[in-house]
Amino acid sequence: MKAIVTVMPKPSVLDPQGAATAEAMKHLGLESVGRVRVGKSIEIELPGEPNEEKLHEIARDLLSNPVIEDYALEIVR
Amino acid sequence: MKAIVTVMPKPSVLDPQGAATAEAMKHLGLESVGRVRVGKSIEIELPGEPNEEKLHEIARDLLSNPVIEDYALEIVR
Amino acid sequence: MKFAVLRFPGSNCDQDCIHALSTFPGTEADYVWHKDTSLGGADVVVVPGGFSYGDYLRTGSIARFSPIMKTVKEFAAAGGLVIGICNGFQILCESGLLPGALVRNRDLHFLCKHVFLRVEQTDTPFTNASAKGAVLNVPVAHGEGCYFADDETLQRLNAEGRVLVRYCDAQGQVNEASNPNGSKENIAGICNEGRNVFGLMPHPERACDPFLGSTDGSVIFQSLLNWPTSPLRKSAA
Amino acid sequence: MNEPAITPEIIAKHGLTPDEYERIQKILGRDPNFTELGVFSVMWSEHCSYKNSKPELRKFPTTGDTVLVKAGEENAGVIDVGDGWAVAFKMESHNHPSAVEPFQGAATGVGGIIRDIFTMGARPVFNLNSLRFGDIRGDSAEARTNRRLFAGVVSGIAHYGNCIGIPTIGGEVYFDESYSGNPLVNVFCLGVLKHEEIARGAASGIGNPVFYVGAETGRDGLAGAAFASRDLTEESKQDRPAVQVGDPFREKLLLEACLELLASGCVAGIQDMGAAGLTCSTCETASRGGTGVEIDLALVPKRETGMTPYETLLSESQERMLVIVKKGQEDSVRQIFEKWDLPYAEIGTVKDDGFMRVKENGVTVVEIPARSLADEAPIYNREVSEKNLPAPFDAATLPETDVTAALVALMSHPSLASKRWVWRQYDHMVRLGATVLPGSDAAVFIVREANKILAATSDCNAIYCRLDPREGAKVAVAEAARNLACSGAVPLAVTDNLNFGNPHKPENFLMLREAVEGLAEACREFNTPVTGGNVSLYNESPNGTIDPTPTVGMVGQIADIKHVTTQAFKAAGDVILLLGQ
Ligand SMILES: Nc1ncnc2c1ncn2[C@@H]1O[C@H](COP(=O)(O)OP(=O)(O)O)[C@@H](O)[C@H]1O
Repeated sequence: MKAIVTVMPKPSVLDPQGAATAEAMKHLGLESVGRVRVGKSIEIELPGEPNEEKLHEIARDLLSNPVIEDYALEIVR
Repeated sequence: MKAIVTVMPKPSVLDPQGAATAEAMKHLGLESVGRVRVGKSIEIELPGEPNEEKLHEIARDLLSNPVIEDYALEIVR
Repeated sequence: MKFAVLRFPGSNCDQDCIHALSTFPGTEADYVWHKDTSLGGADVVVVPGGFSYGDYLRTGSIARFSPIMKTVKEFAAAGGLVIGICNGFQILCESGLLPGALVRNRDLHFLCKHVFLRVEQTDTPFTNASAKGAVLNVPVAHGEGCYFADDETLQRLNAEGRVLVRYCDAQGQVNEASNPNGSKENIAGICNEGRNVFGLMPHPERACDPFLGSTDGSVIFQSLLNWPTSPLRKSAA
Repeated sequence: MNEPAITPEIIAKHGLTPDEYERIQKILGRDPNFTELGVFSVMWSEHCSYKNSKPELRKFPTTGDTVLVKAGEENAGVIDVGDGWAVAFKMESHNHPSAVEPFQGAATGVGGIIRDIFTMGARPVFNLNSLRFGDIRGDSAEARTNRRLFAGVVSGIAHYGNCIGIPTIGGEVYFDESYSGNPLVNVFCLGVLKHEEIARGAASGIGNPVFYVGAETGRDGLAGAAFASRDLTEESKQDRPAVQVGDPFREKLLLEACLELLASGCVAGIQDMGAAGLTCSTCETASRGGTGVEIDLALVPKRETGMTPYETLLSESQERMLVIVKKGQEDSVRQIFEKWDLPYAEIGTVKDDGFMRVKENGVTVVEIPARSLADEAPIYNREVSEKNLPAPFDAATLPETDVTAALVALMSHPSLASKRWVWRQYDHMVRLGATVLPGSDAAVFIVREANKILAATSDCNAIYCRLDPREGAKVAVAEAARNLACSGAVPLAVTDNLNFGNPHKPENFLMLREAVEGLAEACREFNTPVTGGNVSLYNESPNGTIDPTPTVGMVGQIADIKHVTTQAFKAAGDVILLLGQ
């Protein structure tokens, strides 16, 4: 079993990495690209039954910073 | 329409970030955590019909480093 | 005055802070290990720069869970003086002792150079030895020093006079060209509501020795030393 | 165990010649098993044994009044700087790993050289770096690749050095087509210590326990030392698992823990696991101590499951050390490792039989006389020939040019342009020592703990070396000495990094020999002994061989802060003098 936490910068936060990536994509011939955002994907292997509440707590307090980021938690069985 | 590219360190490659994160999770009370890997999640907005071949090329050449990382591409309609 | 310089795994400006402090008469400075829970009777806590926990995940994100941080929070809540420099500022933001967050520099590169700072407020333990509007030459060295806060927070910071230093040019003009990292409103350092917790990205400890190019950073440490007898203290209180 | 049988192909794949294999059989009095073959192949690679360059390296002056530890004795040389203080410094290359993965290749290069320094008991206080890339101008695929390599290497160096908190205070960058596809990444580290703090990499004291500390061993960097000792070909891309990922945070913990450990007096010997990892550290410590070392691989902390003895022994995972502990002091050692949250294990003991013996769960998998691995590699006197040397330069072939246009062309060449883009990415101010910042002749650094002022520079103009390797090498030493003198310093000693092509080509070996003799002569002239360095051969790509690049790192001392001098003109009205012809 594993949990995947995706952490993305909030829309209002400057994401220079996303902007630079979009530019580079255009250079590589993907002219029609819209906005690009670069975030994190955290894959957590879980030996037992996941404690979802605890995972949310960890995703919120440790893996993301609510001032600048949103997170999504997915459990993969 | 958008494309989401997830880039993860290859299984055999050291992931210091993942290791430090796993340690922190244990301290926060998720004792039974297994291996943790930290990668990137790149969200690309696409105005038109996606050119999947081009997206794969970009994911491979620009967004990931095939020497140490694997990528997965997902198109969200 | 007694200073506690925190040491996290990955702190690397801890020795520099101790050295810089040692050049001021009347100071006593000791390391405090992150696994400890006592500040050893210190008057001021210094959270030094570096890469605590490798800055993995997010700068300062793991350090905030170290045992000593609980003590620091209690100390700050009781009015104790806390200064966070560079990674220390990042840790204070992550811990919620200061609002906002530090994100990746606008141009994505680590940046090490001297910058100018304009002193915005002097009624604080950290800036009282300076003059309002004074321009300080102090170095920065960071990859993630771009200060971000939402509009509401920024408004409050401004209204309450909590932005203590802003990036500026040599003439003291605050403008886009003098913003080294893309920080909102050129913010280089802020304090908390109680004005006893200060975080800044530039390194005052690197600007206390004429052989290192500038001594302008010493005004911050001098302010701390002056504070117990400062006339500004009463008006602030 | 299911080990591959040893065939001529397997032997060749390990870079061993039939003669060398015969020599192995003679040493063992039997055929080696597969793991032992791997052990011999890395220890006898050029990277570890200097089998092609040793006779040349003996030509360097290595002694002097200030030399406390000589070149080749330990991980780095140590030089006296007065008042009981000393400095340890060295340069090392990470060319091939950086060609394959610039960011991690350069980062782990920095990590490696820093370990070499703190292994000596010294606290690392600053770094330099000397870089070579192909041309970065224009929009060709090649230029783009070169830009990617350049940007990747610089951020890799920044990543590692900045994180660990050691300032990178100087260096050099050249761009020339000869390095296209084969960049050079030479990194330098200097540390300070008191005379009595010099640590040795010897396994002494029969019965002393052997500890492993640092990152867990993984499959990364398998046989990188052998990899660094081959040409870069298209096939090298298949070597990709040989790329290692560095963890500067771990190294920072390891650095602090090791210095604390050495200060505690519990250590009998210490050695970092660099190229060839566990293999190299066990047989070298045993050989230096004139002892034997026995370890059990089952006890080694591992990152992956199912690793074979071959993989465990040859892994080049970074940020690991081998520590020989004085018997009875194990608990104090454990306490220090636990304080710094470092994985560690007691993996073996020092023996009196001269063997490197490796077991797995009690079963012997390797049994080789340690000396034969560490000190008895075959030594070759390679053939030299002038036949294929680069054509001599004929000034008459130079086209007529307008001097102004030539000056503009020169000034706009990336090699001459400001390197600010590079050094601003390096934290050059941490440790409060850089009194002359990057941008002048030599970096000047105040070592606070020792109250000493040092200056350091790295130099090599490879174009001169291509035209005349002997004179070019002398010029490199002279330039370094001038850079120091102009900064107010007296040169003390030199470390060097010899970057050359395949030594089996007689013209390459001739250039190597000429350059070494040139360096040696110049170092004698300046009274700057060579304290150590590194040899990187096989610097070739499908485009050809690199220009011979004997990089010189020179360290000097400034007696008085008033002597510190910078490049820039200071005031209107000052007199300008031109010295020399
Ligand atoms: N890779 C580098 N890392 C750090 N500093 C560098 C690097 N390359 C050049 N520098 C610094 O830039 C300045 C100019 O270097 P260089 O152009 O090589 O000058 P010079 O030819 O006078 O030696 C020096 O102070 C040097 O230390």
